[in-house]
Amino acid sequence: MPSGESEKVDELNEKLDVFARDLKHGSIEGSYNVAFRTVSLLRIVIAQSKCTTAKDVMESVVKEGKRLIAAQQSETAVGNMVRRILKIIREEYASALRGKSEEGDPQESLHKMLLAEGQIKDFSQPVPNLKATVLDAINELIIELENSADNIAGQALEHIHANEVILTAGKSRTVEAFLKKAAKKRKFQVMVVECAPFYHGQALAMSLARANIETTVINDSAVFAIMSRVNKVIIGTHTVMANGGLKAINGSHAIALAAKHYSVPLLVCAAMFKLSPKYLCSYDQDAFNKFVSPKDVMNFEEGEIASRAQIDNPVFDYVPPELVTLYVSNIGGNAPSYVYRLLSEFYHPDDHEL
Amino acid sequence: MDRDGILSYFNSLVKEDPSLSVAVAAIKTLLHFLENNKIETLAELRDRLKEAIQILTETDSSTTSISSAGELFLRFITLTSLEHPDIQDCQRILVERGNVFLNKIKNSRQKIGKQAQQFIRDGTTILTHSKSRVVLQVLKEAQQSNKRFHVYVTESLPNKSGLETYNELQDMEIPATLILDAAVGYVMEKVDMVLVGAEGVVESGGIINKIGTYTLGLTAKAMNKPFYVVAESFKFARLYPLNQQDLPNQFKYHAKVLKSSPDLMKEHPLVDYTPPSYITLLFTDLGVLTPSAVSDELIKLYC
Amino acid sequence: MASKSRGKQRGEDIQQEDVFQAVVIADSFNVRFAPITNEKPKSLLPLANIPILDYTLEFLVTAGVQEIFVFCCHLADQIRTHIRQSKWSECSSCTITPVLSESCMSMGDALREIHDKSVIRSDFVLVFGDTVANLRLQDVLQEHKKRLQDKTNPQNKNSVMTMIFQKVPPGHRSRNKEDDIFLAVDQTSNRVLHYQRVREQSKLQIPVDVLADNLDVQLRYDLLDSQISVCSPEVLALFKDNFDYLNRDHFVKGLLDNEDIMEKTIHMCVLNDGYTGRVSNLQMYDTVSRDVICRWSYPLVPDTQTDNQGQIISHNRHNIYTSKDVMLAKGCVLEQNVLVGRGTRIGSNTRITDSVIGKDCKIGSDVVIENAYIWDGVTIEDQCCVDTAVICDNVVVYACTSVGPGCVLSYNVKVGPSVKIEARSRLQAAKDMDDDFGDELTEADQDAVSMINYGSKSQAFLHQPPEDSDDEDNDLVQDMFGLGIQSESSTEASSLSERSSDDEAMLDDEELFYSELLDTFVKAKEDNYNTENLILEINSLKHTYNIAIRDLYGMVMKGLIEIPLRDSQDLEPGAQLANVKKNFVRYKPLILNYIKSEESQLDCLHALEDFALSNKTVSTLLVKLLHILYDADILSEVVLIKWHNMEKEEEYKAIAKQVAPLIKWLEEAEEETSDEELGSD
Amino acid sequence: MADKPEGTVEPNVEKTSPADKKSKKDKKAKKEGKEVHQKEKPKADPDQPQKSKAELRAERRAKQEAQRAAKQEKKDAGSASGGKPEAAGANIKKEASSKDLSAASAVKKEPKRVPDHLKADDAETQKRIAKRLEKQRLPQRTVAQRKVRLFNHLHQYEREVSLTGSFSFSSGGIHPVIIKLGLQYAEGVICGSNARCLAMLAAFKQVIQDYTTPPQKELSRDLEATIKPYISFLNQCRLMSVSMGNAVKHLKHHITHMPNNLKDHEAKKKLLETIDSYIKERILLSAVAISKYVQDEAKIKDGDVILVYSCSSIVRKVLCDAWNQGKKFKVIVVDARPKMEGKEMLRRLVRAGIPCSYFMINAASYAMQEATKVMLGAHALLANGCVMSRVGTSQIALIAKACNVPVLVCCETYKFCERGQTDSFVYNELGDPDDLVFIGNKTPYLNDWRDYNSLTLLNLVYDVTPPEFISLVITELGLIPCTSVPVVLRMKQAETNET
Repeated sequence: MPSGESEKVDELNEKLDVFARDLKHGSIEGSYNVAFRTVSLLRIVIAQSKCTTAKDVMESVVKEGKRLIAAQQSETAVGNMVRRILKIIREEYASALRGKSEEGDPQESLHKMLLAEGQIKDFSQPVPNLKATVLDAINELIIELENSADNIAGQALEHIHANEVILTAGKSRTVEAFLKKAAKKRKFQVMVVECAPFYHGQALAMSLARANIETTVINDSAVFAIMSRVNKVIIGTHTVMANGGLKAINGSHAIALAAKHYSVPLLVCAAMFKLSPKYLCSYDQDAFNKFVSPKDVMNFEEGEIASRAQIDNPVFDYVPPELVTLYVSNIGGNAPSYVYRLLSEFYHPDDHEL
Repeated sequence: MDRDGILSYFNSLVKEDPSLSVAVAAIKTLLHFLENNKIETLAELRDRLKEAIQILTETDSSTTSISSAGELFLRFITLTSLEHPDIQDCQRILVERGNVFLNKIKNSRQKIGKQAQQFIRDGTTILTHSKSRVVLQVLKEAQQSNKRFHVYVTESLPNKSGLETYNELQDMEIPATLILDAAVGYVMEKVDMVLVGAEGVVESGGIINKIGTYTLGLTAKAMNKPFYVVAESFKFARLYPLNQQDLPNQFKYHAKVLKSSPDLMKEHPLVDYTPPSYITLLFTDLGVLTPSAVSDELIKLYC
Repeated sequence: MASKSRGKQRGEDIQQEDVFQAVVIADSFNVRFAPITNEKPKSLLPLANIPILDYTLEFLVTAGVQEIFVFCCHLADQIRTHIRQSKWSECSSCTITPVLSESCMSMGDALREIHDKSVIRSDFVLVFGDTVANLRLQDVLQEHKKRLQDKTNPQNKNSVMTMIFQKVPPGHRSRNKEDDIFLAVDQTSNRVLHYQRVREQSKLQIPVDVLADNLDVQLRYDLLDSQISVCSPEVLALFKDNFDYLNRDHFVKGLLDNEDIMEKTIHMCVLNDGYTGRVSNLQMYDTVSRDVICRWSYPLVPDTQTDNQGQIISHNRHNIYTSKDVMLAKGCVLEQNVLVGRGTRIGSNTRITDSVIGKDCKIGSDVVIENAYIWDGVTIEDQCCVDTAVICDNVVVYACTSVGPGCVLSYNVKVGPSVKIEARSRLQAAKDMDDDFGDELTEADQDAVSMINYGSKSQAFLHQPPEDSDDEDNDLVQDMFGLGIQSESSTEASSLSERSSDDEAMLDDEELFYSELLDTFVKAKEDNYNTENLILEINSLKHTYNIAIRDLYGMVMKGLIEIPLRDSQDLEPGAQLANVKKNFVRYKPLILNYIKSEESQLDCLHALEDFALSNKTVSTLLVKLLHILYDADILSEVVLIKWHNMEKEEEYKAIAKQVAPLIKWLEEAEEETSDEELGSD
Repeated sequence: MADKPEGTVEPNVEKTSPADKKSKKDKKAKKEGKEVHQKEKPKADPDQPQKSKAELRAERRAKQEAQRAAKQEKKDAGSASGGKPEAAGANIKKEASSKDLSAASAVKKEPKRVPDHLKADDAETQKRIAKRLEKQRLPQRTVAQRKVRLFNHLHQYEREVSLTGSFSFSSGGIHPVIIKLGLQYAEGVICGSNARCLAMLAAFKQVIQDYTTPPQKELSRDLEATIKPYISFLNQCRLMSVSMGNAVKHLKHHITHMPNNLKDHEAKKKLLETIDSYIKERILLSAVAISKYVQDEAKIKDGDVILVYSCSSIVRKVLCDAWNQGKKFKVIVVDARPKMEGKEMLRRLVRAGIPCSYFMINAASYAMQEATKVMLGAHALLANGCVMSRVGTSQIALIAKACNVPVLVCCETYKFCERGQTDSFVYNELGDPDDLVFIGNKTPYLNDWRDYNSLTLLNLVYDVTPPEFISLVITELGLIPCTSVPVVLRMKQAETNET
């Protein structure tokens, strides 16, 4: 029944529209949901696409992916997920083609250059039930996403010891789970930086307090003052850059610096979907940061001064890798210097630029 | 094919294409050598090549590159020979793969140029050292994508190679300033990033490069400026220096110097070693790598 | 289907059956933006390089509106085609239907039309097609609905409209005197008790009963009317019933004045979070553009907006927006709050700040651009300087030209090279035709206009603000555009100035103009201008004070006489006369420029009469003066005689007598000449 | 004409100066807090913000009554009133009625002893203080219920609706000027160590004028005795700033060394002169001198981008002077909650015509990228070279160091202080935690924080910046590294001994 078909397509389109719009207006809480919705939408895209060859499938994915990415450049999770799925398709294709699953590393390497063995470059050969296998693989990915937070929280006790003073900033779903998990077994104290002008920190503090964890709210200016008494900093992040740096909530840089100054270890809880193949080369890099309305910094009523002064309200901050001690990801703890390796595991180099 | 044959071939290569990097030239020579020599056993082949490499290292051109290239070539042979025990067709395959390899690395410079672009923004100020063809390539591309940036070039004694760079930049109409080697500390606060080439990239992820690079690294670190290295992957050398002392002498001094002068205290070393901790990123034809990724590469290759 | 899935996503409680509708009035029924709007409807003018209408639509769509009716009159089909081509056409979550009607002349008509079409089924949002906003309409809608449900309080139940306001205290730059409102609100229920545009009255009055029969009344002068309102369907009916409602103000006023009869109430809500702005005139165009550039309207900012070609614009420090393929030459500086559109190239050592530059423009080198709004395909050559101006598509500004504050260069205008465009002049590429607004212009006036020199390669004509009802707003707005920016802080003062009732305004306008004129002459004398410039000065003066050309003649003459007299008061008449004569000789070209036609001469004579009455010395010298003028061929004897023979009021009799000899002499002279003519045959 | 209607018909346009606007906000916040823990009602009424002034006032009055009543009871209950029911929070150290009094007494004992206001956790001190307070018939403040553990040694009070609630007309004989001043401190109407110091000196001048030595008493003794309770009262309202401390020290020194043979009016005249000269030389002139140094040493050059934090009077002066000298530079104002003093700074700089940009402290490292210099004010310079200043200053300095931007501190020498201090914990001031609750036009998350025993809010007022972050201190004596503070102190010591 074609009518049903077309309706399906419309519905999908509409979903994509809405998602794109929500992205644009930042009305989605937390990059987990972003990633999740991206994957599930792209899953539908693939499911509905009639094309048989891997090439076409990949193209359609890229097309929709680009559209979503354009909606909100700074939401890296979208791009990451698109790349993940492309990788999946490539692998499934390769394995289907060669009969054996192509072992891990798609990166170029001297070794390969010497042995003159090339990558599969053409994906146009039709493969029978490619779609099915791909969809399965994507389901696995979805499951991975769902469990990521728990996996990370699971490692809590490895990192938090008895009555520590832990400092965290903003409201990261992962960190919240992490701390609460730890609190089941151990007693410790948490300092929460409120993170004006969004005040997610206060929200976190509330929920921790409800979970009966001894919590103190401090404002952003007190970080350095308090840091000398903190013995672990645990923060979430929005993105892990390719060089192991962080794109995290505003103010993280100051926190990281303070931690460095008092040589307090800085742990970053980040699920793997936050890993981006992009590098940061300058603070003013395009599409790195996100600038929202200055109304949070200064009310519009006060525009009389505002009109004569530049008022910016950046959302993110860059933390260079040397300030990070450890990443706690859903696949275990890693040093920042290892991130590049993870990259080559999750993404295909050809997909870095979509 | 004897010593002179090798040398003459090598020198002719270098002469006819100055933009050709020494390492490539070396590999070409070795391939050439391989083709025109009749060899019975694998062992013999190895020994002969070793000699050849030895000979090449005694030329005045950068020992580091040559020896790294040599290493690579030997490795290349062992890898192939594993697959093809029979020496004859092994040799054949070696030759053709060799050429494939050469083709691959020919456009590695362009690759690097592309990758580096995202790191050069409009209005950047760049400090570079001595002369590196790759660096020039990068800057050229940046210029072509009409970015506006300024370059400081160290004059880089003793051979004033910085001056050449400066002139080339002038020809490309890239605004540049020539500075004293001693002025590095002075300009560093004006600079947004340091961009240098490398003669060799060692297993630690550090680099061996024209003397003075280490100083750049130190100052850049002190002022929290990014320190980027551009290097083709065939410059990866299987070597793990601990510090400057630990660098083998034939890297640090010309062969003839080593022969002639008894005490090296009075000689200027040509290169120094910059440890990985001072390097932010390396742009290679294998992609943008962190220092630790380099050792990974080498491990994959040699172990 | 659609709405359901959205419902899921946005967790809003709209039931299936009532769709969330909106009516967009894509026309403001005035000529604020003339002459620009003669060729393009206002709602399609680019704001930060994107048609204003797109902002409005974007805002509505994201607010979850499912059905939008865009009502367009002036140049309707342009709007329709725009909507067809824009991304909205395939927007699945919302249907946009343009409603065309060239005929209707006011918002009231528009709403009546819509009512006749009977497409509105439930509560709807009423906005203008020139609104930029990012508030959460859903909340307001819910509030409105809640009110209607509320059984306890009839006043709530009878509410037909919820107006949305933004808190903008006096002195704020987005306050403009047009939308300067004052209202009385019932604090607890947010019911509007009194609503008044301050501009119209010189003082604020509140009906006593408002204060009498409400408990806690809040009087607010700190609000900006966003002109966005959530309405119940009745609103349309009401408009239908009383067709004297031309716009929403009438509606509101009408409802409030006889609330008790109609038993309808109006409520309001003040945004505590969110932004609204209306491009109601040039000043607001400027302000809103800035707000967009400074991201107050986030997420409706250039780097998230993609026009139908899907251009990606990147945002950098100091709110510099550039798209990928912009060519910036070495040493050109984009200081702050600058937006540069696709494919534009900017020359070296050019300085740009607080400006918007459209697509495919060519800006030369050593150019200075401040506060300017430059649209697509504009060319500005080297060493120009543009300050606080709107420059429309395909305008060419030749080298070394400076465009003064408040200027508007309409489509395809060419100016320069090396001239100075007077502040606040509105130029267009073609002469004013006798179009639907703006009367036939006296050809003298035309000449006067065309006399003004806009440079050798220029193709530009001064736009005559049409002489119809709202024209004094019109150039009131016009000079506010300039002022608006130059002294944001002094909005207070400027709003102060315009309170005085109109006729007064006209009066002291004239005086003001005259004094200005005198100053100009003096100045001209000091650093002796060439006549062209002087004429330029005078004309621009004329336009700023909006003086009828005929008055101008008199005044110029008067001025030319008064100056020398003033200089030589203490001298004896002879010397004075000499002085005046000198002056006449000096300014002959000027005078000739203005006083050619017969009636212009008459005008000038009448002016002289009056002057003579008022001024002793003049009256004594009058005859001589006339003689001089006659000798200088400024006044033809014919006219003089005609003038003399006109029957006169009492007070002029004296003068008539005084000049009688001269006239006599003239007549004789005439006869002689005519004789000669006969003889010559 | 335009503003007339506004003035008359429009009560709720904010025309109030930012200062009292702020204090109004505070009151709101506080009220929420209060309601919560008086009648254990979790919700503070939501429509708080809409209240008209009138309402607020009414409410306030009501509250005052309640407060008085409460106080009365407490008095009756006697000193055992400390163990409050809701004080049973796990993290709260039970303190026997912690009454307070502070630095006042710490003044004359030169041999170093820990000042009382750092020993809120020591029962001994508390008792002694309590007695003294009784003696001076001063009101006692209710101690905060919930303190951050690390800061138990510091005093933290609930914000009183009226500090003077318990004053009967006869009581205390505290001079009205002082009471007024105290309240202004408490409400934060006067803040900034310079302003506070000036206000205090002005007040004392008034006091001295109105003072007459009682028969057969010596001015030098008696006057000091009279001043003492005043000072402790001020201290109650808000902890004295170092600047004030020094000023008081100076004043007392002069009072005590007043020759007894002088007549009353002469003595008073003399004192007034000393105060005047103190104000002139130590505060006003040194500000001028500092700004002059900045000009002369060309520490502000054309094209500079100067980052400033919060609102320091001296920095503002320096900047404005430089601008008026025709220097062309930009200023980045960085600001932080809860006080948002930076806005005032911004407002004034913009008025002066200086091109500014404005950031929250979170964005500091973004802003720092383009800064060429950082210029900070100071609350005090400590003997070990640390700078004590508005909380956040150290953070700015830290970031500046990371981006290698030089950090300049402007500080008059009368703010130097013998204390040496290594962290921001030992000696600090705790602001009202409820200030953190109010978050602009968002709905606050922490409205009912008091219901959760495990939740505490920390509102530090000062922090300490280690010397290694500071490139330069500009004082009226010239440009010095902050390590040479002790040297300056020694010099000053010498001076005072001479006089």
